[in-house]
Formats: sequence, structure tokens, C-alpha cells
Amino acid sequence: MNERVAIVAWAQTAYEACKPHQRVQEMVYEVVKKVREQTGLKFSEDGTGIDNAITASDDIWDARTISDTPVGDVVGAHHRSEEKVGQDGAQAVFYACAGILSGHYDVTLVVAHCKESQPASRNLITNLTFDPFFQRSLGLDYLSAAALQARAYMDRYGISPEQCARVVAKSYNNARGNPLILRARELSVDEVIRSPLIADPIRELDAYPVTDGACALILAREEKAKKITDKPVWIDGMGNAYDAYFLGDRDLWDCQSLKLAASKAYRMAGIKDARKEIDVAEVSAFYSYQELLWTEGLGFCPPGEGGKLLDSGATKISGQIPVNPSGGVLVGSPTIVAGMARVIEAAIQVRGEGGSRQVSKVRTALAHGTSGPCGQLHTVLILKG
Amino acid sequence: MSRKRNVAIVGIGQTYHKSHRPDVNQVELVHEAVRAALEDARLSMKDIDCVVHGNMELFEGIHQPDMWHVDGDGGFLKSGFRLSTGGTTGGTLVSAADHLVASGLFGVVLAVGFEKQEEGHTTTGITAMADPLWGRTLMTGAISGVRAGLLVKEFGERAELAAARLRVKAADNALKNPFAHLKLKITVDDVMKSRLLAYPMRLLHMCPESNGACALILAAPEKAREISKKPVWIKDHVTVHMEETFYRGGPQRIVPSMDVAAKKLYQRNGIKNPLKEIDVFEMYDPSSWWELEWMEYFLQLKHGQNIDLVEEGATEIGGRFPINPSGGVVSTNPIGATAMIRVAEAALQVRGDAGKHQVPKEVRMAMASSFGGTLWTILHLLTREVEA
Amino acid sequence: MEETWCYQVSGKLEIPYRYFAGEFLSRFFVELRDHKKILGVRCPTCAVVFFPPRSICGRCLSPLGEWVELGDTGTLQSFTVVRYSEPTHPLQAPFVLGLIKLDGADTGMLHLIGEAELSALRAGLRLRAVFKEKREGEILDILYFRPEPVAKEAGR
Amino acid sequence: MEQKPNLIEKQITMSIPCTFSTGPYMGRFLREIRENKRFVANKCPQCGRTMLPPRIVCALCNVEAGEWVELSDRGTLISFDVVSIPTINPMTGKMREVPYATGNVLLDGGDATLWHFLEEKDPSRIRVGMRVQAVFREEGRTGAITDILHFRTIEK
Repeated sequence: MNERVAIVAWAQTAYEACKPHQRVQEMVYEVVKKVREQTGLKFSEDGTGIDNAITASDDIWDARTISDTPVGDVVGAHHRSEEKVGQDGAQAVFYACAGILSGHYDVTLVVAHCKESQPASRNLITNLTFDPFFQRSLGLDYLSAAALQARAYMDRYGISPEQCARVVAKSYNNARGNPLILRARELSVDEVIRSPLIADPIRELDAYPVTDGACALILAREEKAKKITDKPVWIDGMGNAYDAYFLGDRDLWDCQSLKLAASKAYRMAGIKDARKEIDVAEVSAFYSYQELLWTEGLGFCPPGEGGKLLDSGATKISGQIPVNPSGGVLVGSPTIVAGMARVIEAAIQVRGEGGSRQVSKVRTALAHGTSGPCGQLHTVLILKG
Repeated sequence: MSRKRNVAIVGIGQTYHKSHRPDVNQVELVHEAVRAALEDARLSMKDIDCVVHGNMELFEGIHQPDMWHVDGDGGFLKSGFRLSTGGTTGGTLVSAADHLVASGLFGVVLAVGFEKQEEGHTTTGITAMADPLWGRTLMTGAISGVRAGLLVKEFGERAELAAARLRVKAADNALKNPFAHLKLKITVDDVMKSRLLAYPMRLLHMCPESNGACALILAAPEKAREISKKPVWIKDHVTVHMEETFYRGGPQRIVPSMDVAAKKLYQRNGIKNPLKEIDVFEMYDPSSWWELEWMEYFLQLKHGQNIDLVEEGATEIGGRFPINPSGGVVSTNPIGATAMIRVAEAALQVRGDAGKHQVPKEVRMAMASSFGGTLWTILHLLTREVEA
Repeated sequence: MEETWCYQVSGKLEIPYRYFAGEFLSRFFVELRDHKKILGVRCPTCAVVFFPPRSICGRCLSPLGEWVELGDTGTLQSFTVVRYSEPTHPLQAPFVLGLIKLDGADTGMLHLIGEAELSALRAGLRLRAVFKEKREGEILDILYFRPEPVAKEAGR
Repeated sequence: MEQKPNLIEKQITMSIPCTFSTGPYMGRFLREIRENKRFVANKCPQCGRTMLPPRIVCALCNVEAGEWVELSDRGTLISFDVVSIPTINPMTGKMREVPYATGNVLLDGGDATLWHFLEEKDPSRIRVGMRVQAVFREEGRTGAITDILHFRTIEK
């Protein structure tokens, strides 16, 4: 690919359990204002400003048909274009890149938002993903679906609850270096193991907490990017893929769609050995076992060895392939926002702006997002300095 | 719009549209359109690199329906995206497929929009677009007579006759279109005596609620010529949104998106006289009143010329500027697919494959519009030839 | 802007829906309702017997039509004890959801596990369907799957 | 014996209780109605237009609109709809009572219309340009749109 797209600016709200003082409009405005201030860009189609907006949100999460309507004003969509990706934010970034690579747009604002605190329960929403005839009336939601995947994966490869708990402890401890994660704290493996079971084998602390937040980034084509910033972060690889829908159709311990998404992104970015060439990865693990399973799918270790990889210390901030130095989703990152927040955290690492969570010598970073139950759709992006 | 490479529509498929389809579930309905598009392009799913899916969640109450629908849209182990922008969704999906192919990231992209309106409550789903803290208490879907009332105030009975005539035109055209939903033999008198919804909007002026799906396959030039003898090229498209709240009159003048979109499109493509340069137009007409009103903006007419054109019969299938030879949205309306059907029908006209509703003249350039959100517009411009 | 102006309002989003299984799937539910039979469908191209049945193979997009009667017994593949409560749940928590590979099927069925000691749950457990007396043509016409007595397990 | 259907349907009502945040803009607007029975709008510092209900930015100018103006509770009817078709209200899941009339009222002192109910439901007695006044609920205002009962015709 001769044309390149760069991330030239980004901003995130603090991620907290509830933002009672903001509607989604105001949450998104907070981050849009920041990226506009960073770049000095206006909304305009005359070749000097932001000429397109891509948003990520969901009608049912927002309890609002056409959930991009309320944020249209703050992303500059009046009399201009905006399109909504109704999936994880990493999908929105991927799609926005395509818009620039197509030659149609020069500079695109991408935002994602979700107020998970708004509905009485997340499970009421994710239950609606399941077909009305075979799965929905059994009460399945993303949490119980994840529990079925966790059990299948842990049984298959002998992954222990302690290994999952270690993922959580690592996340909380890493997040202490991330000022936007308000619930970061020192957390022991023991505390995770002692937290109540909610859907065996998933305990309360194994699951990501209810979170409100938004994030924004600006993408630009190469020649524009170089004018906007001295430190563009290039998106050099992208891939995504769907798995089958019915849980029973899938080998839940084997994330074939992630393997496929990763292989596409690696091929595009010219990566031959992921474990060696990727310096840091931000992955969307909504449940602790997923970080182990996703590292296998991304090819950081052979199938079944996600637990071993963790135990070896390789995924620590100081390890050979640090995973989620930001703390990741497990400490608080709402659905929809999660994958785009991973892209931003990966970009922070590439720029070397991670402060106490910075991994040393990052040239290539991986960001991962997922949509649907048990990682049915995976999105992988490769970022370079 | 500058583009890295050209993109063509090489496969067109839609379902029959009906108000009751108990014979299929959602996956099967989506699949009907996908299969039709694949057959039209003589492709198999192996040839497709990416699937773009869209509809509105609250119409069927399915969260992230692209997950379930992979079993019918062919998305299994494929790349894919789900986009949803209200009534414009079908148009957004076409634009998305164009972006994805033009970017060089994908060679052949399948876009599918669908709605099974009977499974939910269309008006209720639309009402949920209003602010839950204010307008949602007041709103009843998209039924409003306000804009139509302004036309009547200014043009009197001429406006009422013109709107009725447009509805009869749509009905006559729909009778020629095997896929159309409502097949009515009606007169101007029938329209003007149909049940009053919100004065002067009557039942027959409004679009129906349909079950249906539409799929298009888009490909890059080399592949497009290999697949199709008659690729239809996407010359340009423009998306224009409006602010969060509907414009409701008053001293604040807000330029409608239809006007902004048309000006942008015509300027970029050097179109000076759309009536002469564009051969056929498939307009997203949620009601015949809006077809009448929006003609003025889309075709950049002098104020009142829209009524003259209708009286002249210019927009009828054999007229000098046919609008909606398919029968339009007042005949067929599966909302997540509706805007894509406009593009699909315009593409059929360019190919000369519209059968009984083919306009009796040469079609080199066709335009399609999408409508949604708070009066948003997308315009697609399709051509038979393409500059390399 | 001052936060003092902000407050929160209780509301809800409530819409009734009516879903159609379609002709193909209706056959499955009618057989379940009227004859306590559990049907799957075979994809000859992929050589897979699917549960749930479906009219299109999601893997190869072939139209499917070869019905296969599956056993009312099967093997537990994975399970979870749901310990939280939601109005969407069919039973009071705690209850058990399992993925069950029915005899004769290649893909797993999601259903409830009943009459089971939680400590005895494990992959590989043999299960048998317990049907509802008054069946309506829905997946909950199967009340749940219960573990088979251990002695019978040896004979499989 | 009753005839059982051979085409299977399933009815499910989606019901999601929600807690909506007002944020400072809508919050101030609603609180002024609740506490002071008065209307306030925010104003764009660039183009000077007012917004009803208030929103954080002026979409036309892309600037934050933080200035506030008080508007009269009287105004002129700009347009109206009389709705006679009963449809399900997504905030309750129940049918709305019909007929009901809504109007867009240009409140004195501003340049944006406010959308609300009209007391008059007979279309022959509603005229664009007529003068109307808000009728506030006297007891038990909660900071919701329903704190205003409707707009009453004060001058034809």
C-alpha cells in the first residue's frame, strides 16, 4: 500500500462507573474539543479541515433509534457527512481508514461513546443479540455466553482460575499508571479469587465493570498528517473477520476469526513473526480468560499456552510482549468504546507518551477490538511510529 | 469526489417486498437478497471479500443483528462492517462498499440492507429517535402534515392535485415492477379521499411498512469488467446530515440537506442542468408530498417549477425527467433496505435491465437519493461509462 | 457549566415484538411440540449435521433440506452456573446453562441443565432431554436436560 | 381439539429500564421549568440564535453555546399536527391516547420554536399564527416535559 493513514490526535474521557453530569452529547464534546484544540482543525470541506466524521455507537445501548443523531452536532455533521458504525470502535477506525485510502476524504474525525450506566443492566441489552427462537428465551447474554466459552477453553487447555485472576491483577496494577482509569488500584490475585462467582467460572472481578466514557481521534492521509503533527502514528495493517453465530457451531476454545483477522493485518503490515515484531499489544478482554485466549489467537504463543505466556512474565509491562499496559478493558472501558480506546492506548505507546505505563522501545503496536458474543467479530490494527 | 480507483456495481438483488412474510425468518429474508445479487453477478460467496450489513435495531429488537445474520449473508470468516444511519442506512451501505473497494483494501464487497417491519412497530421505532427527555413524549413516527400544509397554503389545490398525481404515478409504475410491495390501481380522486392522517397528509400519500432486503455487489474495475458485461459505475456520492433536532419552522432559516447535497454533487461533477444531464432519478419519497417538495431542491428548480413539472407529466415513466419508475418508497419500504433499493433501481435503469419499468430512453447517468435521520440526504450518481 | 443543574431521570425503553420462525424452522418446532422429536439438518457439502437446524449453511451458503432426527440424549460440552438474576432468565438463579452435543449432531445445542448436583457437572456428562407436558412449539418445550444415571453411561 | 399453528411465532416484549442523565444544558432548562415555571434557552455566541431545548453546541457554528436568555411562557403557533392514529409509545410500551395535538410555538423573546402539546385538539379551531400560553402543572413537578400540561389558546 503506497498511501498511508496516520492518527494525528486523540483524546479520551476518564473512564468511570457513571457520568451523571453528562449526556452522550457532552461526553463526546469533551473529547472532540480536545482533538480540535490539539490540531487547530476546523470542520470544513475546502481541503483545510476535518472533512468527514465516523461515529461508533449503538441504538439499543443508547435507547435511541439512530444513535448518531444526538452526537451529530458536536462532530460537525450539520451540512456535512457523518456515518455510524454500529459496532466496536476499532471497526470505526478501520472503516474511517478505508474512507481516506479510497481518496474520498482527507481528514476524518472518529468518535465512540457508550454510557453503560444508562440501562438497568447490560445483560438486558446483550440478551437481545440472541435469536428469538433458540437462544434468547434461555436467558443467554454476553456474560453467560462468555462463561460457556471460559469453561470450554479452561477445560480444554487446563487454564486455571489463578491464571485468569493474574490477568485481572496485572490489569488493575498496570492501570495505576493510567490517569484516566478511575478505578485502578493495587489488586491481589487472592482478592480476585475471593470475589463472588457470577457465572462459573467467571467471578465478579473477572468481568469488566460497568463504565461510561467516550474517545475521539483524528485520522489523516499522509501529506495532511505530516502537516498536522510531527509525530504521526501510522496505521499500517488492518484485518477483521466474523465467526459463526450459534455458540454450539464454534469451537469456543479456538478463536478462528481472530487468527484470520490477525493474519490479514500482519500480511498488510509485513509482519512475519508477531511475537518478535510486535512490541506491545492492547487487546479487548472483557473477561479475564479472553486476554489469554486472544494472545493465542494473535499468535503470541501456540494454542493453549496463553496461561504459560502470562506466567512467564512476557505480557508484563517489562516483558517481551507487554499486553494491556493501560490496564485494558478489565479495569473499565465501555463496550463500543473499548476497541477504539485500545487503538489510542497503542498510539500512546508508539509515541512514547505512556508515562509510568510506557513500554520501552515501541516501534510497532497492536490494537484489538471485538464485537458480538464470545468474540464473534474481531478487529486487529497494526500501528507504527 | 476524488477517488483512488473506480468502483462499479456488478450484482443487484432484492426480495419481493410484502407486509407479511411468516414463511421466512430474518436470516432467510436477508439471504434471499444476497442469493439474488450473487446470481445476478454469477458469483459465489468465495468471490466476496467483505460483507457490509445494515438496518435499525429497534425495528426488530435485535441487538447487533449482523451477528445472527452471518448465517444468511455469507459473512462467516469474511471481513465485515455494520453501519446504521436511520433511513439513509441503505445509501450509507452503498457508500461504504464504495469506500472499501476504492481504498484497495477489498476487491469485491457485498452490501446488504434489510428490514422485517412486521416483527416490530415501525412508528414506535421511529418515535424512539426523539430525545427521551423531550420530543419522545410528543412524537408519532414520521407522520406530519406540517410541510405539506405549507405547500397547500402557498399553492392551494394545485399542490394537492400535484401530490395526488405523484401518488398515482408511483402506483402505476409499481404495477410494472415485479418487486414492488403495494400494487394499487388508484386515481387522483382515490388519493384525495383517502383517510386523513395529519392534514393535508392522507393515508395514500404515505409509504407502507414492508418486509424486504436488498443486496448489491461492488467491485474494482478489472474485476468488475470480468464479472459483468454491464458494470454500473459509481461516479460520486455525497452525504449531508443536519443538526440533532428537526427544523420546525420559525424565523431561523435552515437550508435543507437536499439543497446542500444537490449543490455539492452538481458542482463537483460539473452538472449545470440536472434536468437535461441526468436521465432518471430514484428518489427516497417517504410521502408523495415530500417528493413534490424535494423536487425543487434536488433538481435545483425555480420555486413553484416542481408543480409545473408534475402538471406537465415530466416525471412520469415516459416523461422527459422520470422520477421513481420503480414506484418509489410510497410503494415499497423495508426501511434498512429502502435507500439501497433506490441505488439498485437506478443501476437497473443504467443497465437497461428494469424490464417493464425501464424508462423509454437512453440512460447514461442516473441519480438516487437516500433520506433519514433529521432530514438527512445522501445522493449517489451512477454512470454507464467511466473515465479511466 | 455547573454540575448543579444536572440530575438523572428514570425512564424505560419498552417495545413489543413478534418474530416469525419461517416455514423451515416451524417444522422443527412442530415436530418438537407434537412428537417430542428433536431434528437437525445435514449439509451434504460440509458434511455437518447442524443443531439448531437452518435452511442455509452459513459456511458454504448451500440451501439445506435434509432433516435428521437427533437423539434426545447427548454429551455436555460446556456449562455455566448462572448466579445473577435478570428478568430475561427462564429460571430463578442459580440455574445451569449448558452446551450439549446431541447424539447424531455435530454442533452443540444450548439448553438448561436440571436435576444435577453442581459439583457433578463436567464436560462429557451424559444427558437426556426432559420434555414439558404441555408443549407450545418453542425451545422451552424441552424443560431441561438431566444427567443420565451413571450405570447407563457405560453402555453408550 | 384446538388447531395448533404450523407456522411458529414468538412474541417478546423488550423492556429496558434506563436512567437518563440530563446534563447541564437540558438539566438547566428542565429545572427552570420545575422550580421557577419559566423557560430558558441558550444562545450561540457566534450567530446569536437560541436553542430549545438547549444543546451544548450550535451545530451551525460548531461553538459552545453557554449564554442563557429567559423567554416568555407565551408565544405564537408556527405549525401544528393533530395525531389521530394510536401507536405504541416506546417510553411505556402502551398505546398512546388519541387524538392529541402538538404545536411548535415561537416563544416571545427568542427565535427558536418549542415543541409541546396543544390543549385544543380540534384542527378547525387551531390556526397558525394564533397566540398560546404554557399551562404549568401546579403540583408535583418533577423536572420533566410533563411539568407543562400543554399550551392553551389565548388569542385566535
